[in-house]
Amino acid sequence: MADSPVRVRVQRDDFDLAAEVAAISAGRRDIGAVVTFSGLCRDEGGTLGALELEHYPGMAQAELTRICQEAIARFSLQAATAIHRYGKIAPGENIVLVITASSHRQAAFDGANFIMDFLKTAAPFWKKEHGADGSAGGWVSAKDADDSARDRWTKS
Amino acid sequence: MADSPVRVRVQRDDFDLAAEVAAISAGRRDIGAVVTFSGLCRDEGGTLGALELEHYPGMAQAELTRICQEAIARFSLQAATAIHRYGKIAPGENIVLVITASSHRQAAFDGANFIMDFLKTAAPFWKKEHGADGSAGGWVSAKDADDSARDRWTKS
Amino acid sequence: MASVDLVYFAWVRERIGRGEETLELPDSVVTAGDLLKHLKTLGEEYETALEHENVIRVAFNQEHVDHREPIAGVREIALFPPMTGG
Amino acid sequence: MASVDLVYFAWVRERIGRGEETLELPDSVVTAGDLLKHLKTLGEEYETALEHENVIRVAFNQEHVDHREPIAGVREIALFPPMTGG
Repeated sequence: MADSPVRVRVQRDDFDLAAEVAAISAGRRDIGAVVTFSGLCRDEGGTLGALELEHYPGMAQAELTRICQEAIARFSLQAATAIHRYGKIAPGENIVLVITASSHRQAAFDGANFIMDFLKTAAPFWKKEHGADGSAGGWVSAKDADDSARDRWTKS
Repeated sequence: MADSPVRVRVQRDDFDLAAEVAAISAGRRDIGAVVTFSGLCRDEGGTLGALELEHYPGMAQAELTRICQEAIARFSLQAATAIHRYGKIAPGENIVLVITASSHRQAAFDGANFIMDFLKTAAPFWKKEHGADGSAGGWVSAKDADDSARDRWTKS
Repeated sequence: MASVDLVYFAWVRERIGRGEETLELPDSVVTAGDLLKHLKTLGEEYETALEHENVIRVAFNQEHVDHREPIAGVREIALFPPMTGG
Repeated sequence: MASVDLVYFAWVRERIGRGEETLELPDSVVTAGDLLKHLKTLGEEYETALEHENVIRVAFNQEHVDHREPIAGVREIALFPPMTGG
């Protein structure tokens, strides 16, 4: 295929879901399923003012690329996209976008699910919370549940 | 919430992915994850000229609504959308769109996966194939794999 | 004798040769399964369409039902092959 | 003595008080784990940042590594807490 099947970006600005789906599927007639995952910033019942996303430049891009390549190989995907934002993000805004394309629906679902699980546990991003009342917040703690979600992919 | 959490449409025209995602999430700050599934018409290696989608008016809408409502209850989704096209659809075009929104990523993934499995086996739509060479095609046969995919939701 | 609206889809519709019709059902037709057997006595087109009874899906008033479901009170009965949407 | 670029992120960066620095490492520092122990001898800020060694993640040249990984030949070493993106 002409275009690279992996598209990865780490950026401050928001992304355009429709444009990214079009970039994967436009002009192609062999894709049967496209799954997108958008992760958004929640206001945690009104207590959260903003998230601040720190990242490791270079490694963030490299790690997302490795994860997408592994998903493509493992689930025979036709393409995978991962876009992660950094900087200050307000409730209701997008944080992350993952897109997978495949001939078959379950591969597209599993591929996107797999990418998100590894993105959360292996891509070098860290979230700091700022309170809605202006208070300086703390760093978000990693969740054991995220490790468990990742580890299910290595069970047979 | 002001809007109905279930949006279902059965229509001849294409849908607008970005507009449908915006309809679910715009103005809300409690959604953490949005998953979309787009099902597209493949050209089957160049042999398929078009699909013709027949449906049972009324029941198609009712069945999609029942499936979305069940997914919302089962996975605690904040919203679910299902749009299914009918009529003649060319390779590369959209056939179906499912969107789920949730506080948590796995619920959004599972909800969309569940809706697709039941949509394929319970929503009254039928596909007829037309050959790329203009030949009148046959009706697509239901796949055992689709029944198996549906039945995994009733195990355990 | 009860009167009922029948609707057919996909290859069931094509083989029977029409998309809908209204039929008077004899009192001996109690369940969806009875209806399929009755229709097969009405002509070769029904015999061909409904040959493999077990694959024919039935909906009463636009809801899926089992072949054992009683017809009493139903306005609209649909017969169709397994669904292939999505 | 080998010279290496160190980069820190999130609360590791905040507690150490800087985002990057270049250090000369004594020959006794062979693995990533040795490096953590060495850094903790350099001052209270390192002691606080690296108190719970087992939760500190290490990357060599922008790839995750185990604490037992040998440092020889590495240009850039990153230390950071478990990741919380997505």
